Amino acid sequence: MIDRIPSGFHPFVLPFLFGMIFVLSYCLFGIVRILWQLPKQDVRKFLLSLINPKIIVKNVWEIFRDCLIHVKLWKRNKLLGYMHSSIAFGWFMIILLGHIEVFLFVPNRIHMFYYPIFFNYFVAEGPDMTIQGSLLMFLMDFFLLIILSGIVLAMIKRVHSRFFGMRRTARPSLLNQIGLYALWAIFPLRLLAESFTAHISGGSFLTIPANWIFRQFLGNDLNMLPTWWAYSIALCVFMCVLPFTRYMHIPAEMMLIPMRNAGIKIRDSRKGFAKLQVYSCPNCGVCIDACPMSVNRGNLKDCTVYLTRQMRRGNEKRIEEISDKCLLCGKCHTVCQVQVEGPQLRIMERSRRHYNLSPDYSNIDTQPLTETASHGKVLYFSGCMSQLTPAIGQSVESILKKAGVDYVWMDRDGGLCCGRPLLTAGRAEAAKELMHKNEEIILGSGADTLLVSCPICYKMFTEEYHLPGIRVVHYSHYFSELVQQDKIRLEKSDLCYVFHDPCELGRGCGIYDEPRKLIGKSASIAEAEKNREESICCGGSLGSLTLSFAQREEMTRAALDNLYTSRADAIATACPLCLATFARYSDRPVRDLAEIIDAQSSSTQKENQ
Amino acid sequence: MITEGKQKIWSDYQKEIPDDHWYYVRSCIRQNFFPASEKMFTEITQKVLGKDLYETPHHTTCGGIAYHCDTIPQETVMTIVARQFALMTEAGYENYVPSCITSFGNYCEILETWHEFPELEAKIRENLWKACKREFKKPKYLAHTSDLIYHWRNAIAAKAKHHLVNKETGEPLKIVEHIGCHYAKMFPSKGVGGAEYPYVLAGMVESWGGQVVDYPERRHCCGYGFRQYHVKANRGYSVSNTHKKFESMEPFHPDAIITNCPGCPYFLDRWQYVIAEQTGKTYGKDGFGIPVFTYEEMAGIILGYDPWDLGLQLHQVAVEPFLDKIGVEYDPKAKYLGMNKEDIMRPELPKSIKCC
Amino acid sequence: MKENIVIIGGGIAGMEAAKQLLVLGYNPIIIEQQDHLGGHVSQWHKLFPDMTSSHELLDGLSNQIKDANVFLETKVNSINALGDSYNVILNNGVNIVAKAVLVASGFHLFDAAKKEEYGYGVYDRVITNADLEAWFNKRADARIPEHPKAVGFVHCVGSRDLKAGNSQCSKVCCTTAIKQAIEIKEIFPETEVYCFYMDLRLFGKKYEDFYINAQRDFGVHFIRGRVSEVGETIDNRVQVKAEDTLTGKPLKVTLDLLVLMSGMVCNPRTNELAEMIGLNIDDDGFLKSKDNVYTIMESNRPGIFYAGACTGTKTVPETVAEARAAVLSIHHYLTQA
Amino acid sequence: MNNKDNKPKNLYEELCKDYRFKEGFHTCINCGTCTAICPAAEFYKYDPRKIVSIVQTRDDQQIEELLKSDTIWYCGECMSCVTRCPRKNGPGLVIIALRDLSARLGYFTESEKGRQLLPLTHIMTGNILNYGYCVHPKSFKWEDHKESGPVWKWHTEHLEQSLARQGANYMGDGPGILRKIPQESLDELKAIFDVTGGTERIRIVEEYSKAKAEEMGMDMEEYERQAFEYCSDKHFNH
Amino acid sequence: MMDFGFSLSKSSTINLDTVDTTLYKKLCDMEPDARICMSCGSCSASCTAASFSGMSLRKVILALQRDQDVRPMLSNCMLSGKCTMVCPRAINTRHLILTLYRIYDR
Repeated sequence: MIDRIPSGFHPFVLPFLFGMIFVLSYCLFGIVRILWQLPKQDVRKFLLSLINPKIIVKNVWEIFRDCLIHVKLWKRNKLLGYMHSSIAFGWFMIILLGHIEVFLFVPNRIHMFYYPIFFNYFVAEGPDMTIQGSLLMFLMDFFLLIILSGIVLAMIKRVHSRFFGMRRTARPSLLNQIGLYALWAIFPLRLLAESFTAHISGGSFLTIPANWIFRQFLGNDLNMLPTWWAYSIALCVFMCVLPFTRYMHIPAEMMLIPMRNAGIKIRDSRKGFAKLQVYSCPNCGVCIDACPMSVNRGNLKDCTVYLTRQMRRGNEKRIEEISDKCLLCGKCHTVCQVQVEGPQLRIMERSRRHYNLSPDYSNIDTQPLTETASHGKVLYFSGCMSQLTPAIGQSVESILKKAGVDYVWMDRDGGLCCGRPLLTAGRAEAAKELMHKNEEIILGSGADTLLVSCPICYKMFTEEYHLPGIRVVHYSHYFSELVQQDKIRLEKSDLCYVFHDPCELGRGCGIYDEPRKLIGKSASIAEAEKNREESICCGGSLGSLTLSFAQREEMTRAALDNLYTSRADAIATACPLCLATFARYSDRPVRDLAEIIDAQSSSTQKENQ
Repeated sequence: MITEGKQKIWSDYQKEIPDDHWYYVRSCIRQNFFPASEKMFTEITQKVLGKDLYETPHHTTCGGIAYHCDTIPQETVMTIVARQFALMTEAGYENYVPSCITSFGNYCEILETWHEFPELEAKIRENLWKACKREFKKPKYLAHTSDLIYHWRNAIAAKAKHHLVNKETGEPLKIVEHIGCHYAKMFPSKGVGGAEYPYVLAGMVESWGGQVVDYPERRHCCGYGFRQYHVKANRGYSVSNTHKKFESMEPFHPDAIITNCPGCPYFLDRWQYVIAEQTGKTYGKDGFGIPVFTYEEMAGIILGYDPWDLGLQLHQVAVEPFLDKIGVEYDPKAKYLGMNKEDIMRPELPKSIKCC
Repeated sequence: MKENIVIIGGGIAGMEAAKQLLVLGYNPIIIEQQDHLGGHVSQWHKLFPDMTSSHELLDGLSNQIKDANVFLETKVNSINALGDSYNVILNNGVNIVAKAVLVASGFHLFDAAKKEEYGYGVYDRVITNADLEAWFNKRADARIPEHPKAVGFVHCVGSRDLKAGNSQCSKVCCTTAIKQAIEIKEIFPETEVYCFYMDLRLFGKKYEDFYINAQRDFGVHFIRGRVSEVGETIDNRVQVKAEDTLTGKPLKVTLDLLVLMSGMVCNPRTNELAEMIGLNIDDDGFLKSKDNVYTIMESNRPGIFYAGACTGTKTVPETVAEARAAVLSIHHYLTQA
Repeated sequence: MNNKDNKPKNLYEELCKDYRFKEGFHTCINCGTCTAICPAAEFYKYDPRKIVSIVQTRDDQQIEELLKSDTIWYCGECMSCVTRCPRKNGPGLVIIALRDLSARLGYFTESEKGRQLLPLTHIMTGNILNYGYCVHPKSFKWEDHKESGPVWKWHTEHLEQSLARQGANYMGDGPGILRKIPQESLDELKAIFDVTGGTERIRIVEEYSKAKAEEMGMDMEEYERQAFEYCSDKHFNH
Repeated sequence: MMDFGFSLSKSSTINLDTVDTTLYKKLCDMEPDARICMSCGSCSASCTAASFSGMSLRKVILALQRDQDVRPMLSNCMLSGKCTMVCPRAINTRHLILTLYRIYDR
């Protein structure tokens, strides 16, 4: 390979250069701004993480895995996964190979950073055709073919999304359409340009035959320049619109991954990390199908993809609507390719709201609660919602008695709220006030274990509370221990349950297996079509501020329909809210985990004594 | 206001009032605050109309106020009342007329309770015998002194020298009535005209040429409330209730208030002074208050008695504008003179409300 | 020859019974005191819960009983047992012998003037539910101002009131009050409407929906407290006092119109009739049925049957259903005898 | 003396023995006609309906709280409520019965308004037993009744002349206004008080008050004066 | 001014002629379901905050119509949402409270 053009320059690279400089400076500016908006300690944390070898490896691996290969998407939908990784990885490889070529053959041009992009125009095939050269040429064509196949799929998806098993996709805006068509144009144009140049620069299995075909009826030399121009212009267009389209997610995600790995959290829905998340949203629309609110084609425009879009547009009215409606079930976060934290974004958005009146619990007397709490080693906290489902507390108590546990039910006659409903409503300060009161009661009780049955409270106690010396344990774990320690014995009934993973327990706390194991020992168990991480919110969630009763009913029914697919006799769950919500419409019995265990357990205390 | 509707109700509540031979018992409060009103009652009954009205020096309080101040048990008040009846029986009378509304209500209530619980009546007879060695018959007729004046209202009108009419314009004066709560609220059938639209005072006013005006808080208590007045700490209750009444009657611009209760005229009169002191507000014309009269005072005025014989000088609210309107002649200089024109000084005049 | 059935009372119960008796081939004879059929319903404008026009309803019924004998402005002078029949003598000299007599003499509206503290007949702006229906029909009543700013409805006037001599609930007043409140709001959308209630007894189909409508769509205010006293202000409006029992505070409001929901009380004429032939009277003053569960239409005398509000407070659909039931009972009685 | 000594087993049953209660309490439907026109509800934190409602629960604990509270002492016994009740109750009568029980059990000393029973008893029974009247010029001091106005100050300063001008027979023999009631009649009143529990009531009120005064660290005069004059804000709505 | 040792006290009667319901009307505009509350008390009965304070949403909605101070009640709400679960009229009580927090202007 030899340099064909002495100056190493042609005006057609200008559009590309312009686009490239624009997008790079935009991103640079963006990065600076995001860092600027982060609190000082977060910036420090982030910068330190960048020199931590472990995190570096992690970052590189995750960027490769998520940004190039789209492993998650593969898992979710092979066709979609292929489409994305073909384009992303293919393009990345083309750029990488371009650099290798420059490095190998014209190392003096390495500083001209358009060279790897337009390599084939600037070089001519030398007489010394090397294995390296032809291998690179082959790889170039290979990856271009891969990309083109991805583009074809993208075109098909655009026309017929069902083909990909997607029911809904986000509707792109005009700029996004321009970006999309520019992206589609880049690679066919590159193919054309390289094909027209292949008789000079050489090529491989794609470009050389194409060159041959074209030469049969076209003067290649004449067409060569315009196609390179077109290629450059397409690149320019794409890069110029990129910051204003969903394709911004490409650079943003590369920033997002290190920042997430550095442990940065969203502190403000409009600044810093949140902004990065918003820009990282690829608008793929996976969250639309996942969202439980989208049942019966309702609330379609209230999913996270629309939240990020409205946040980019600054449509305050819609931002508020979308933020307030969400159930905060967390499923969009789970399915999201770039892990945009839809629920957290919304909670922080709610926190920005100005209220003229603030909660004030200073007049609340916790003395009676403190007194109640100071009698046992194990403190049982049933949570306020369980007062509407008294069977849970009674069953827990019955099991504890059977197991001979020295316990006290601290909120038997009603206790303070754990603070989660306040937190999710964006009232963190008020939540803290309640948390302090609960902390005082719990720490002052002398107990060493806090047993929690409500997953909403459990999440709160494990994540937000500061309870040194106290083991916070979910009842599914605790009961498993009691079984293991042979303090209670479970007997299998001939009922078959399907376990509904409550949002706060599964996606919220990562507890999926313990309840299933316990139920499995007490009855047979079946699985619903969507379960575990994919579990569908019951619709009763306190997360939503605005959903009406009728709207929730639709969601509950849809969630029940999913559970019915298991053909189980009864539904099991482990959340008072799910229990109460399902019980309202279910055609079969709904039981809490504690109820099932209580019914199937017997005490071993007498034998042991 | 549909007058026919009221008249129909009035006609539904007529009680039988014998024309003569009454056994008279006095009122603690009236003797203290409106002594001349009781004087006027005996004057009208005995002298003007020539009726038989008997009073014994041995009768006492009925204990009603002490009872409603919760200071004496029910049996005590009942036995005091039984003693009063015994005095009547001993004097050979069977028509019983108390001067006090609290007493009247007390008697009605006790008679009703005895009627419902005869064992209690027996117990009281026993108590009375034990304590006083007396026996009694229950009165055949029980009326309040205002019932009698109502009964004789036309006879009084026939002898009237003045009418409740504005001398200048010939228009009837606008009079607001205030009925003592214990007159008919407990037993509507015991009052002339019932509990809602009592006619006992309205009848007098109409008969004497005036026009009765109704206002939304007409039925509201003056605020006496027994313990709510007798204990200083509670008097805010008392004045506030009167205030409420005056605020409600203010737009109607009444020329005077007529009452049949012992405490009410005192409270409606004095609280006007207190309200004026505390808020600066007066309810009559030109900084005066609205004069409040007992029915005997009103009768005395139209019969042409000297206002100072009627004890009108003991009102805090000036009565002179009212007297002037009717055209009653009086000697302003004689207002505060004692017996036989003895000079016993004059009261200080308050600044907050115009007085003479 | 067709069997005579005497129906005493030409209200909605009597009319419906006549219609059904005609279908079964009897000869119904309606005796009505007034100069028209339809009873209380004929004075009403619209009926809850469907806002049915009472006049259309009655017109329809009238057309269907053209073949019945109707004596208007007629009273029963006496009624005697005559073997297994009854001899009914009317005040126009007519004598009817019938094997079955249906008493459908209905109810009286409580005389609101008896609740003196409400000032019906004393204060200019106090009317009854019946007066308001009459106004809906004719739009002429000097007591109703052109643009009332505030209107109040007093539930339970003469009902659930031992002092008024009626312990019974009149059943229809709650729903009627809500219906009339909505109608007032439709005519005067800017008017504030207050309903003073003790309990809202909305037991029938669609009644609760009425309530929700009145709250949500018409903004009618419901105040839980029985009106204690009404007074007249200087500008002839009425000042109403009640306790707002839900806040535990006395409450007052000045209104341009106060509508008293007069309840149902027994028809004194019915009691005269009952004495003539020895029918049992219940302690609420209404006729006493054999029992109050299963045989409400049957009296203590064979051949005498009841329908409608002569035995207690009833809604229109209940009355109509009872009339049909009574006709069936009569039919069984006559065919089995 | 101990409150527990004479505490009846069941307060509700005790109330049921009272004739005022028998007459005044039947069944309550919480309609509020009583409160609507109640002069006390107008100015105090007070709702007679709730009193009847509490009594209707027959819950002794609640009744005891009531007997010890200021609540039962707000009523002015005007009996306006009696006229209105659709269930023929007399809330005012129920309150008289409650007050009577509170006095008998000494519960009245537990509340500010209840403690006023001592000065009231002294004024009322003093007037009755000393003069035969409930109100008497000798005990009606202008200093304690400034609201009676300057005219009354003048009247009391020239009491005998003024009363004579009004035609009274003040402290005189025979019938007439403010006559002296003969001693034998006063003796009869005293006998009635002795026989019917009136004297005993005075003793009970004084004894419980004395105990309370000690508890509050006051001498009797100070205690009585405070009961007569002091009014805290807590009774009012604002 | 003479010191009598007592004074006029303010009436506790709710006067609907003069009561200021601006806040209630504003609430109804934003949360029309506020109107269909029937004061059944389910919200208060299930309220987490009620056992520790005077919180009662039923009373809050009523108090707004009577222009009484709702702040002491409202400020104790813990937003636990049980009231929404139990409301027989399916009112989104929790959001109603948040709206009140927002528009409260006394």
